[in-house]
Amino acid sequence: MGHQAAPPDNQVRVRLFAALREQAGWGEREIRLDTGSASAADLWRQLALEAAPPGSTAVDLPPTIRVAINQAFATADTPLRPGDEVAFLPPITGG
Amino acid sequence: MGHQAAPPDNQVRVRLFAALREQAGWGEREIRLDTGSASAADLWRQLALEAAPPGSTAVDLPPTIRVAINQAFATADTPLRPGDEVAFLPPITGG
Amino acid sequence: MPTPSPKHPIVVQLLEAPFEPLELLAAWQRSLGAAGTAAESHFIGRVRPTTASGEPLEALELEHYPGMSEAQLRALAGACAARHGAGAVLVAHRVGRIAPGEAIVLVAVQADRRGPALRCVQELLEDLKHHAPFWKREWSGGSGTWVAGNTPL
Amino acid sequence: MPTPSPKHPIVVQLLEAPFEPLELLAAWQRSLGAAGTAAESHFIGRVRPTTASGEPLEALELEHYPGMSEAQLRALAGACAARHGAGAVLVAHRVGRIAPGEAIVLVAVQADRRGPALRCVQELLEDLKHHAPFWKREWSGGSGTWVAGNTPL
Repeated sequence: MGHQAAPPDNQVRVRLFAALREQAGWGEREIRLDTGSASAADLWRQLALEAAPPGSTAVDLPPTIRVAINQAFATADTPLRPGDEVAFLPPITGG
Repeated sequence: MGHQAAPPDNQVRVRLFAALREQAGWGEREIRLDTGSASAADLWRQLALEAAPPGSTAVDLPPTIRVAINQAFATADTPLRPGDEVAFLPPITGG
Repeated sequence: MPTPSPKHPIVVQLLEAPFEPLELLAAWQRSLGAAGTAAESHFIGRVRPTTASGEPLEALELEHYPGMSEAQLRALAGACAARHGAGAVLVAHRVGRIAPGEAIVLVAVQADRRGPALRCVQELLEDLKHHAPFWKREWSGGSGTWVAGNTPL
Repeated sequence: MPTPSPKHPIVVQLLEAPFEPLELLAAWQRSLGAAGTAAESHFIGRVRPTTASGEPLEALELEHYPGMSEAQLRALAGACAARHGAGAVLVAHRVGRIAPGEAIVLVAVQADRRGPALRCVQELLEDLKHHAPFWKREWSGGSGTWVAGNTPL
Protein backbone atom coordinates (compact mmCIF):
# COMPACT_ATOMS: atom_id res chain seq x y z
CA MET A 1 0.00 0.00 0.00
CA GLY A 2 1.73 3.17 -1.19
CA HIS A 3 1.53 6.15 1.11
CA GLN A 4 -0.14 9.07 -0.59
CA ALA A 5 1.02 12.53 0.50
CA ALA A 6 -1.79 14.54 2.04
CA PRO A 7 -2.76 17.59 0.05
CA PRO A 8 -2.62 20.92 1.87
CA ASP A 9 -6.36 20.94 2.29
CA ASN A 10 -6.66 17.59 4.14
CA GLN A 11 -10.37 17.80 4.69
CA VAL A 12 -13.21 15.23 4.89
CA ARG A 13 -16.94 15.49 5.34
CA VAL A 14 -18.20 13.81 8.52
CA ARG A 15 -21.77 12.65 9.00
CA LEU A 16 -23.46 11.45 12.17
CA PHE A 17 -26.88 9.80 12.48
CA ALA A 18 -29.64 9.16 14.98
CA ALA A 19 -28.57 9.04 18.65
CA LEU A 20 -24.97 9.83 17.67
CA ARG A 21 -26.07 12.97 15.83
CA GLU A 22 -28.13 14.13 18.78
CA GLN A 23 -25.39 13.47 21.34
CA ALA A 24 -22.90 15.44 19.23
CA GLY A 25 -25.31 18.25 18.51
CA TRP A 26 -24.48 18.18 14.80
CA GLY A 27 -25.05 15.89 11.85
CA GLU A 28 -22.68 17.05 9.12
CA ARG A 29 -19.33 18.89 9.20
CA GLU A 30 -16.22 19.51 7.16
CA ILE A 31 -13.28 18.36 9.29
CA ARG A 32 -9.56 18.98 8.68
CA LEU A 33 -7.64 15.84 9.63
CA ASP A 34 -4.91 16.26 12.27
CA THR A 35 -2.55 13.85 10.51
CA GLY A 36 -1.80 13.11 6.88
CA SER A 37 -2.70 9.42 6.84
CA ALA A 38 -5.65 9.22 9.20
CA SER A 39 -8.12 6.35 9.31
CA ALA A 40 -11.78 6.51 10.29
CA ALA A 41 -10.76 5.31 13.77
CA ASP A 42 -8.19 8.16 13.99
CA LEU A 43 -10.87 10.62 12.91
CA TRP A 44 -13.19 9.35 15.67
CA ARG A 45 -10.50 9.97 18.29
CA GLN A 46 -9.88 13.43 16.86
CA LEU A 47 -13.61 14.29 17.00
CA ALA A 48 -13.70 13.31 20.72
CA LEU A 49 -17.47 13.05 20.67
CA GLU A 50 -17.46 11.24 23.99
CA ALA A 51 -15.77 12.37 27.19
CA ALA A 52 -12.46 10.55 27.69
CA PRO A 53 -12.26 8.38 30.81
CA PRO A 54 -9.85 9.56 33.57
CA GLY A 55 -6.19 8.97 32.66
CA SER A 56 -6.96 8.65 28.96
CA THR A 57 -6.58 11.30 26.28
CA ALA A 58 -8.95 9.94 23.66
CA VAL A 59 -11.84 7.52 23.27
CA ASP A 60 -11.57 4.68 20.76
CA LEU A 61 -14.34 3.98 18.26
CA PRO A 62 -16.83 1.65 20.02
CA PRO A 63 -17.33 -1.70 18.25
CA THR A 64 -21.07 -0.98 17.99
CA ILE A 65 -20.45 2.02 15.72
CA ARG A 66 -20.08 1.14 12.03
CA VAL A 67 -18.17 3.22 9.51
CA ALA A 68 -19.23 4.14 5.99
CA ILE A 69 -16.87 5.86 3.57
CA ASN A 70 -18.48 7.50 0.54
CA GLN A 71 -21.76 5.76 1.42
CA ALA A 72 -20.38 2.23 1.54
CA PHE A 73 -19.54 0.22 4.66
CA ALA A 74 -15.79 0.26 5.41
CA THR A 75 -13.50 -0.97 8.17
CA ALA A 76 -12.42 1.56 10.80
CA ASP A 77 -8.75 1.28 9.76
CA THR A 78 -9.38 2.29 6.13
CA PRO A 79 -7.12 5.28 5.31
CA LEU A 80 -9.13 8.40 4.50
CA ARG A 81 -8.58 10.52 1.42
CA PRO A 82 -9.29 14.23 1.10
CA GLY A 83 -12.87 14.84 0.07
CA ASP A 84 -14.14 11.52 1.51
CA GLU A 85 -17.54 11.44 3.13
CA VAL A 86 -17.08 9.56 6.42
CA ALA A 87 -20.18 8.47 8.33
CA PHE A 88 -20.38 7.00 11.82
CA LEU A 89 -23.45 4.77 12.11
CA PRO A 90 -24.99 3.74 15.43
CA PRO A 91 -26.61 0.26 15.59
CA ILE A 92 -29.06 -0.14 12.71
CA THR A 93 -32.75 -0.71 13.43
CA GLY A 94 -34.48 -0.89 10.06
CA GLY A 95 -37.16 -3.05 8.55
CA MET B 1 -63.12 -52.52 21.09
CA GLY B 2 -66.54 -54.14 21.21
CA HIS B 3 -67.61 -55.94 18.07
CA GLN B 4 -70.74 -54.38 16.66
CA ALA B 5 -73.09 -56.77 14.88
CA ALA B 6 -73.46 -55.82 11.22
CA PRO B 7 -76.95 -54.69 10.31
CA PRO B 8 -78.65 -56.65 7.52
CA ASP B 9 -77.97 -53.86 5.07
CA ASN B 10 -74.15 -53.81 5.50
CA GLN B 11 -73.53 -51.16 2.90
CA VAL B 12 -70.96 -48.36 2.53
CA ARG B 13 -70.43 -45.61 -0.03
CA VAL B 14 -67.10 -45.89 -1.87
CA ARG B 15 -65.42 -42.96 -3.58
CA LEU B 16 -62.42 -42.99 -5.93
CA PHE B 17 -60.47 -39.99 -7.19
CA ALA B 18 -58.16 -38.90 -10.02
CA ALA B 19 -56.14 -41.71 -11.64
CA LEU B 20 -57.80 -44.30 -9.39
CA ARG B 21 -61.26 -43.18 -10.49
CA GLU B 22 -60.27 -43.34 -14.15
CA GLN B 23 -58.64 -46.77 -13.88
CA ALA B 24 -61.76 -48.16 -12.17
CA GLY B 25 -64.14 -46.47 -14.58
CA TRP B 26 -66.31 -45.18 -11.74
CA GLY B 27 -66.02 -42.57 -8.95
CA GLU B 28 -68.82 -43.33 -6.51
CA ARG B 29 -70.71 -46.54 -5.61
CA GLU B 30 -72.77 -48.14 -2.88
CA ILE B 31 -71.03 -51.40 -1.96
CA ARG B 32 -72.36 -54.23 0.23
CA LEU B 33 -69.51 -55.54 2.38
CA ASP B 34 -68.71 -59.27 2.05
CA THR B 35 -68.05 -59.67 5.78
CA GLY B 36 -69.59 -58.17 8.88
CA SER B 37 -66.46 -56.54 10.35
CA ALA B 38 -64.60 -55.36 7.26
CA SER B 39 -61.87 -52.70 7.32
CA ALA B 40 -60.98 -50.29 4.51
CA ALA B 41 -58.19 -52.69 3.53
CA ASP B 42 -60.71 -55.56 3.36
CA LEU B 43 -62.98 -53.41 1.21
CA TRP B 44 -60.09 -52.70 -1.17
CA ARG B 45 -59.45 -56.44 -1.63
CA GLN B 46 -63.18 -57.01 -2.18
CA LEU B 47 -63.31 -54.26 -4.84
CA ALA B 48 -60.41 -55.94 -6.73
CA LEU B 49 -59.73 -52.78 -8.73
CA GLU B 50 -56.39 -54.14 -9.86
CA ALA B 51 -55.74 -57.50 -11.48
CA ALA B 52 -54.43 -60.00 -8.94
CA PRO B 53 -50.93 -61.36 -9.65
CA PRO B 54 -50.69 -65.05 -10.62
CA GLY B 55 -51.17 -67.40 -7.65
CA SER B 56 -52.88 -64.71 -5.59
CA THR B 57 -56.60 -64.22 -5.07
CA ALA B 58 -56.61 -60.55 -4.09
CA VAL B 59 -54.49 -57.42 -4.25
CA ASP B 60 -53.62 -55.61 -1.01
CA LEU B 61 -54.09 -51.85 -0.64
CA PRO B 62 -50.88 -50.22 -1.93
CA PRO B 63 -49.08 -48.07 0.65
CA THR B 64 -49.32 -45.07 -1.70
CA ILE B 65 -53.12 -45.07 -1.49
CA ARG B 66 -54.54 -43.20 1.51
CA VAL B 67 -57.90 -43.92 3.10
CA ALA B 68 -60.50 -41.39 4.22
CA ILE B 69 -63.59 -42.43 6.19
CA ASN B 70 -66.40 -39.89 6.33
CA GLN B 71 -64.08 -37.29 4.81
CA ALA B 72 -61.29 -37.63 7.39
CA PHE B 73 -58.01 -39.49 6.95
CA ALA B 74 -58.10 -42.93 8.58
CA THR B 75 -55.85 -45.96 8.80
CA ALA B 76 -56.58 -48.86 6.44
CA ASP B 77 -57.41 -51.21 9.34
CA THR B 78 -60.19 -48.99 10.72
CA PRO B 79 -63.39 -51.12 10.96
CA LEU B 80 -66.12 -49.84 8.69
CA ARG B 81 -69.66 -49.15 9.83
CA PRO B 82 -72.79 -49.28 7.68
CA GLY B 83 -73.38 -45.96 5.96
CA ASP B 84 -69.71 -44.90 6.08
CA GLU B 85 -68.28 -42.97 3.14
CA VAL B 86 -64.96 -44.66 2.33
CA ALA B 87 -62.59 -42.91 -0.08
CA PHE B 88 -59.39 -44.25 -1.63
CA LEU B 89 -57.01 -41.37 -2.38
CA PRO B 90 -54.09 -41.63 -4.80
CA PRO B 91 -50.96 -39.57 -3.98
CA ILE B 92 -51.93 -35.95 -3.35
CA THR B 93 -50.59 -33.20 -5.61
CA GLY B 94 -52.11 -29.95 -4.36
CA GLY B 95 -50.83 -26.43 -3.80
CA MET C 1 -66.66 -15.82 4.03
CA PRO C 2 -67.38 -17.79 7.19
CA THR C 3 -67.39 -15.90 10.49
CA PRO C 4 -63.83 -16.06 11.82
CA SER C 5 -63.15 -17.09 15.40
CA PRO C 6 -61.48 -14.27 17.36
CA LYS C 7 -58.35 -16.29 18.26
CA HIS C 8 -57.26 -17.87 14.98
CA PRO C 9 -59.61 -16.56 12.28
CA ILE C 10 -59.26 -19.03 9.41
CA VAL C 11 -60.72 -18.25 6.00
CA VAL C 12 -60.74 -20.98 3.35
CA GLN C 13 -61.96 -20.44 -0.20
CA LEU C 14 -62.22 -23.00 -3.01
CA LEU C 15 -62.65 -21.14 -6.28
CA GLU C 16 -63.93 -22.50 -9.58
CA ALA C 17 -63.16 -19.33 -11.55
CA PRO C 18 -59.95 -17.31 -12.00
CA PHE C 19 -59.20 -15.03 -9.05
CA GLU C 20 -57.02 -11.96 -8.56
CA PRO C 21 -54.84 -12.64 -5.49
CA LEU C 22 -54.35 -8.98 -4.59
CA GLU C 23 -58.10 -8.35 -4.66
CA LEU C 24 -58.70 -11.33 -2.36
CA LEU C 25 -55.97 -10.03 -0.04
CA ALA C 26 -57.54 -6.56 0.01
CA ALA C 27 -60.97 -8.00 0.94
CA TRP C 28 -59.36 -10.20 3.59
CA GLN C 29 -57.45 -7.26 5.12
CA ARG C 30 -60.67 -5.20 5.20
CA SER C 31 -62.51 -8.03 6.96
CA LEU C 32 -59.83 -8.09 9.67
CA GLY C 33 -60.01 -4.37 10.45
CA ALA C 34 -58.34 -1.21 9.18
CA ALA C 35 -55.09 -1.33 11.18
CA GLY C 36 -53.32 -4.57 10.37
CA THR C 37 -51.05 -6.53 12.68
CA ALA C 38 -47.30 -5.95 12.76
CA ALA C 39 -46.44 -8.76 10.35
CA GLU C 40 -48.18 -10.19 7.31
CA SER C 41 -46.82 -12.67 4.79
CA HIS C 42 -48.27 -14.00 1.52
CA PHE C 43 -47.56 -16.63 -1.07
CA ILE C 44 -49.06 -16.80 -4.55
CA GLY C 45 -48.59 -19.91 -6.69
CA ARG C 46 -49.35 -19.73 -10.43
CA VAL C 47 -49.66 -22.37 -13.14
CA ARG C 48 -46.44 -22.88 -15.10
CA PRO C 49 -46.55 -22.60 -18.92
CA THR C 50 -45.04 -26.07 -19.41
CA THR C 51 -45.73 -29.61 -18.23
CA ALA C 52 -43.41 -31.59 -15.94
CA SER C 53 -41.83 -33.07 -19.09
CA GLY C 54 -41.34 -29.66 -20.72
CA GLU C 55 -44.24 -29.66 -23.20
CA PRO C 56 -46.39 -26.56 -23.63
CA LEU C 57 -49.25 -26.75 -21.11
CA GLU C 58 -52.78 -26.09 -22.32
CA ALA C 59 -54.35 -26.20 -18.88
CA LEU C 60 -53.96 -27.66 -15.43
CA GLU C 61 -56.97 -29.55 -14.09
CA LEU C 62 -57.45 -29.61 -10.34
CA GLU C 63 -59.64 -32.42 -9.01
CA HIS C 64 -60.56 -32.37 -5.33
CA TYR C 65 -62.76 -34.14 -2.78
CA PRO C 66 -65.55 -31.64 -2.14
CA GLY C 67 -66.30 -31.32 1.55
CA MET C 68 -63.11 -33.03 2.70
CA SER C 69 -60.88 -30.53 0.87
CA GLU C 70 -62.43 -27.50 2.64
CA ALA C 71 -62.37 -29.29 6.01
CA GLN C 72 -58.75 -30.36 5.56
CA LEU C 73 -57.57 -26.90 4.47
CA ARG C 74 -59.31 -25.40 7.48
CA ALA C 75 -57.82 -27.98 9.87
CA LEU C 76 -54.30 -27.59 8.44
CA ALA C 77 -54.50 -23.78 8.60
CA GLY C 78 -55.81 -23.79 12.17
CA ALA C 79 -53.14 -26.23 13.35
CA CYS C 80 -50.37 -24.25 11.63
CA ALA C 81 -51.57 -20.95 13.14
CA ALA C 82 -51.74 -22.51 16.61
CA ARG C 83 -48.27 -24.12 16.29
CA HIS C 84 -46.63 -20.85 15.30
CA GLY C 85 -48.73 -18.46 17.39
CA ALA C 86 -49.97 -16.76 14.24
CA GLY C 87 -53.24 -14.86 13.97
CA ALA C 88 -55.47 -14.74 10.92
CA VAL C 89 -54.94 -17.15 8.01
CA LEU C 90 -56.35 -17.04 4.48
CA VAL C 91 -56.13 -20.00 2.09
CA ALA C 92 -57.59 -19.72 -1.39
CA HIS C 93 -57.26 -22.63 -3.82
CA ARG C 94 -58.49 -22.98 -7.40
CA VAL C 95 -60.26 -26.16 -8.52
CA GLY C 96 -61.26 -27.26 -12.02
CA ARG C 97 -59.52 -26.18 -15.20
CA ILE C 98 -56.80 -23.52 -14.77
CA ALA C 99 -54.92 -21.73 -17.56
CA PRO C 100 -51.13 -21.17 -17.53
CA GLY C 101 -50.24 -18.00 -15.60
CA GLU C 102 -53.41 -18.08 -13.54
CA ALA C 103 -53.16 -18.19 -9.74
CA ILE C 104 -53.77 -21.65 -8.29
CA VAL C 105 -53.07 -21.03 -4.60
CA LEU C 106 -52.89 -18.06 -2.23
CA VAL C 107 -51.79 -18.33 1.40
CA ALA C 108 -51.70 -15.31 3.72
CA VAL C 109 -50.90 -15.10 7.43
CA GLN C 110 -50.99 -12.25 9.93
CA ALA C 111 -49.03 -12.37 13.18
CA ASP C 112 -47.53 -10.17 15.89
CA ARG C 113 -44.00 -10.83 14.69
CA ARG C 114 -42.37 -11.59 11.35
CA GLY C 115 -41.12 -15.07 12.33
CA PRO C 116 -44.53 -16.68 12.92
CA ALA C 117 -46.01 -15.04 9.80
CA LEU C 118 -43.17 -16.20 7.52
CA ARG C 119 -42.89 -19.69 8.99
CA CYS C 120 -46.63 -20.32 8.99
CA VAL C 121 -46.95 -19.42 5.28
CA GLN C 122 -44.06 -21.71 4.40
CA GLU C 123 -45.23 -24.65 6.49
CA LEU C 124 -48.89 -24.37 5.51
CA LEU C 125 -47.88 -24.40 1.87
CA GLU C 126 -46.06 -27.73 2.38
CA ASP C 127 -48.93 -29.11 4.46
CA LEU C 128 -51.58 -28.45 1.84
CA LYS C 129 -49.41 -29.90 -0.91
CA HIS C 130 -49.26 -33.21 0.92
CA HIS C 131 -52.31 -33.44 3.17
CA ALA C 132 -55.25 -31.85 1.35
CA PRO C 133 -57.15 -34.00 -1.19
CA PHE C 134 -56.18 -32.30 -4.45
CA TRP C 135 -54.97 -33.94 -7.65
CA LYS C 136 -53.40 -32.20 -10.62
CA ARG C 137 -53.77 -33.28 -14.24
CA GLU C 138 -51.72 -31.61 -16.97
CA TRP C 139 -53.41 -31.12 -20.33
CA SER C 140 -51.07 -30.92 -23.31
CA GLY C 141 -51.64 -31.78 -26.96
CA GLY C 142 -55.24 -32.67 -26.14
CA SER C 143 -54.45 -35.41 -23.62
CA GLY C 144 -54.33 -35.32 -19.85
CA THR C 145 -51.65 -36.77 -17.54
CA TRP C 146 -52.03 -37.06 -13.77
CA VAL C 147 -49.12 -35.42 -11.99
CA ALA C 148 -47.14 -38.02 -10.04
CA GLY C 149 -45.62 -35.81 -7.35
CA ASN C 150 -45.15 -32.27 -6.14
CA THR C 151 -42.59 -29.88 -7.58
CA PRO C 152 -39.35 -29.67 -5.59
CA LEU C 153 -39.17 -26.98 -2.93
CA MET D 1 -39.40 3.12 -10.91
CA PRO D 2 -35.91 2.54 -12.31
CA THR D 3 -35.61 0.36 -15.39
CA PRO D 4 -35.17 -3.22 -14.16
CA SER D 5 -32.38 -5.40 -15.49
CA PRO D 6 -33.74 -8.49 -17.24
CA LYS D 7 -31.96 -11.02 -15.02
CA HIS D 8 -32.64 -9.81 -11.47
CA PRO D 9 -34.93 -6.79 -11.78
CA ILE D 10 -34.60 -4.97 -8.47
CA VAL D 11 -36.99 -2.16 -7.56
CA VAL D 12 -36.27 -0.08 -4.44
CA GLN D 13 -38.57 2.64 -3.18
CA LEU D 14 -38.06 4.95 -0.19
CA LEU D 15 -41.37 6.57 0.64
CA GLU D 16 -41.98 9.69 2.72
CA ALA D 17 -45.79 9.34 2.71
CA PRO D 18 -48.09 6.48 3.75
CA PHE D 19 -48.35 3.74 1.11
CA GLU D 20 -50.84 0.97 0.41
CA PRO D 21 -48.80 -2.27 0.07
CA LEU D 22 -51.34 -4.04 -2.16
CA GLU D 23 -51.41 -1.09 -4.56
CA LEU D 24 -47.62 -1.09 -4.78
CA LEU D 25 -47.69 -4.85 -5.39
CA ALA D 26 -50.29 -4.45 -8.15
CA ALA D 27 -48.17 -1.81 -9.92
CA TRP D 28 -45.06 -3.98 -9.52
CA GLN D 29 -46.82 -7.05 -10.95
CA ARG D 30 -48.08 -4.98 -13.92
CA SER D 31 -44.53 -3.72 -14.57
CA LEU D 32 -43.28 -7.32 -14.75
CA GLY D 33 -45.84 -8.49 -17.29
CA ALA D 34 -49.33 -9.95 -17.21
CA ALA D 35 -48.54 -13.62 -16.58
CA GLY D 36 -46.58 -13.87 -13.35
CA THR D 37 -43.95 -16.45 -12.49
CA ALA D 38 -44.84 -19.69 -10.71
CA ALA D 39 -44.02 -18.42 -7.22
CA GLU D 40 -44.37 -15.05 -5.53
CA SER D 41 -43.95 -14.23 -1.86
CA HIS D 42 -44.55 -11.00 0.08
CA PHE D 43 -43.96 -9.56 3.51
CA ILE D 44 -45.61 -6.46 4.95
CA GLY D 45 -44.37 -4.96 8.22
CA ARG D 46 -46.54 -2.42 10.04
CA VAL D 47 -45.92 -0.08 12.97
CA ARG D 48 -47.03 -1.56 16.31
CA PRO D 49 -49.41 0.47 18.51
CA THR D 50 -47.07 0.34 21.53
CA THR D 51 -43.43 1.13 22.25
CA ALA D 52 -40.83 -1.49 23.16
CA SER D 53 -41.62 -0.75 26.83
CA GLY D 54 -45.36 -1.13 26.34
CA GLU D 55 -46.40 2.55 26.27
CA PRO D 56 -48.91 3.79 23.67
CA LEU D 57 -46.96 4.83 20.56
CA GLU D 58 -47.73 8.20 18.99
CA ALA D 59 -45.50 7.68 15.98
CA LEU D 60 -42.40 5.88 14.79
CA GLU D 61 -39.71 8.08 13.25
CA LEU D 62 -37.46 6.52 10.63
CA GLU D 63 -34.13 8.29 10.05
CA HIS D 64 -31.98 7.08 7.18
CA TYR D 65 -28.80 7.95 5.27
CA PRO D 66 -30.12 9.30 1.96
CA GLY D 67 -28.16 7.90 -0.95
CA MET D 68 -26.54 5.09 1.03
CA SER D 69 -29.90 3.64 2.11
CA GLU D 70 -31.15 3.25 -1.48
CA ALA D 71 -27.79 1.85 -2.64
CA GLN D 72 -27.64 -0.63 0.25
CA LEU D 73 -31.22 -1.84 -0.22
CA ARG D 74 -30.50 -2.37 -3.90
CA ALA D 75 -27.24 -4.21 -3.20
CA LEU D 76 -28.81 -6.43 -0.52
CA ALA D 77 -31.79 -7.27 -2.75
CA GLY D 78 -29.58 -8.08 -5.73
CA ALA D 79 -27.27 -10.29 -3.69
CA CYS D 80 -30.21 -12.12 -2.08
CA ALA D 81 -31.87 -12.73 -5.45
CA ALA D 82 -28.62 -14.05 -6.91
CA ARG D 83 -27.93 -16.33 -3.92
CA HIS D 84 -31.36 -17.93 -4.08
CA GLY D 85 -31.84 -17.89 -7.82
CA ALA D 86 -34.86 -15.63 -7.45
CA GLY D 87 -36.14 -13.31 -10.15
CA ALA D 88 -37.70 -9.91 -9.54
CA VAL D 89 -37.46 -8.21 -6.14
CA LEU D 90 -39.38 -5.23 -4.77
CA VAL D 91 -38.36 -3.43 -1.57
CA ALA D 92 -40.39 -0.47 -0.34
CA HIS D 93 -39.45 1.25 2.93
CA ARG D 94 -41.03 4.22 4.67
CA VAL D 95 -38.88 7.02 6.06
CA GLY D 96 -39.86 9.95 8.29
CA ARG D 97 -42.76 9.96 10.72
CA ILE D 98 -45.01 6.86 10.57
CA ALA D 99 -48.28 6.37 12.44
CA PRO D 100 -49.21 3.13 14.28
CA GLY D 101 -50.79 0.60 11.90
CA GLU D 102 -49.15 2.12 8.82
CA ALA D 103 -46.94 -0.05 6.64
CA ILE D 104 -43.23 0.52 7.20
CA VAL D 105 -41.71 -2.14 4.94
CA LEU D 106 -42.80 -4.26 1.98
CA VAL D 107 -40.65 -7.01 0.45
CA ALA D 108 -41.80 -9.04 -2.57
CA VAL D 109 -39.96 -11.71 -4.57
CA GLN D 110 -40.86 -13.64 -7.71
CA ALA D 111 -39.16 -16.93 -8.57
CA ASP D 112 -39.58 -20.12 -10.60
CA ARG D 113 -40.18 -22.19 -7.47
CA ARG D 114 -41.67 -21.59 -4.05
CA GLY D 115 -38.43 -22.26 -2.12
CA PRO D 116 -36.37 -19.41 -3.57
CA ALA D 117 -39.29 -16.95 -3.31
CA LEU D 118 -40.00 -17.78 0.36
CA ARG D 119 -36.35 -17.93 1.41
CA CYS D 120 -35.38 -14.72 -0.37
CA VAL D 121 -38.18 -12.73 1.32
CA GLN D 122 -37.18 -14.06 4.73
CA GLU D 123 -33.46 -13.49 4.30
CA LEU D 124 -33.78 -10.07 2.70
CA LEU D 125 -35.95 -8.96 5.59
CA GLU D 126 -33.18 -9.90 8.05
CA ASP D 127 -30.52 -8.33 5.84
CA LEU D 128 -32.21 -4.95 5.67
CA LYS D 129 -32.87 -4.93 9.40
CA HIS D 130 -29.16 -5.22 10.07
CA HIS D 131 -27.32 -3.86 7.04
CA ALA D 132 -29.27 -0.89 5.69
CA PRO D 133 -28.74 2.50 7.37
CA PHE D 134 -32.10 3.04 9.08
CA TRP D 135 -32.74 4.13 12.64
CA LYS D 136 -36.04 4.00 14.48
CA ARG D 137 -37.18 6.46 17.12
CA GLU D 138 -40.35 5.82 19.13
CA TRP D 139 -42.43 8.86 20.05
CA SER D 140 -44.58 8.47 23.13
CA GLY D 141 -45.88 11.06 25.62
CA GLY D 142 -44.25 13.78 23.52
CA SER D 143 -40.69 12.47 23.82
CA GLY D 144 -38.62 10.36 21.43
CA THR D 145 -36.49 7.31 22.26
CA TRP D 146 -34.08 5.71 19.82
CA VAL D 147 -34.76 1.99 19.46
CA ALA D 148 -31.79 -0.01 20.74
CA GLY D 149 -32.22 -3.20 18.74
CA ASN D 150 -34.45 -5.08 16.36
CA THR D 151 -37.54 -6.98 17.46
CA PRO D 152 -36.98 -10.74 17.90
CA LEU D 153 -37.69 -12.92 14.90
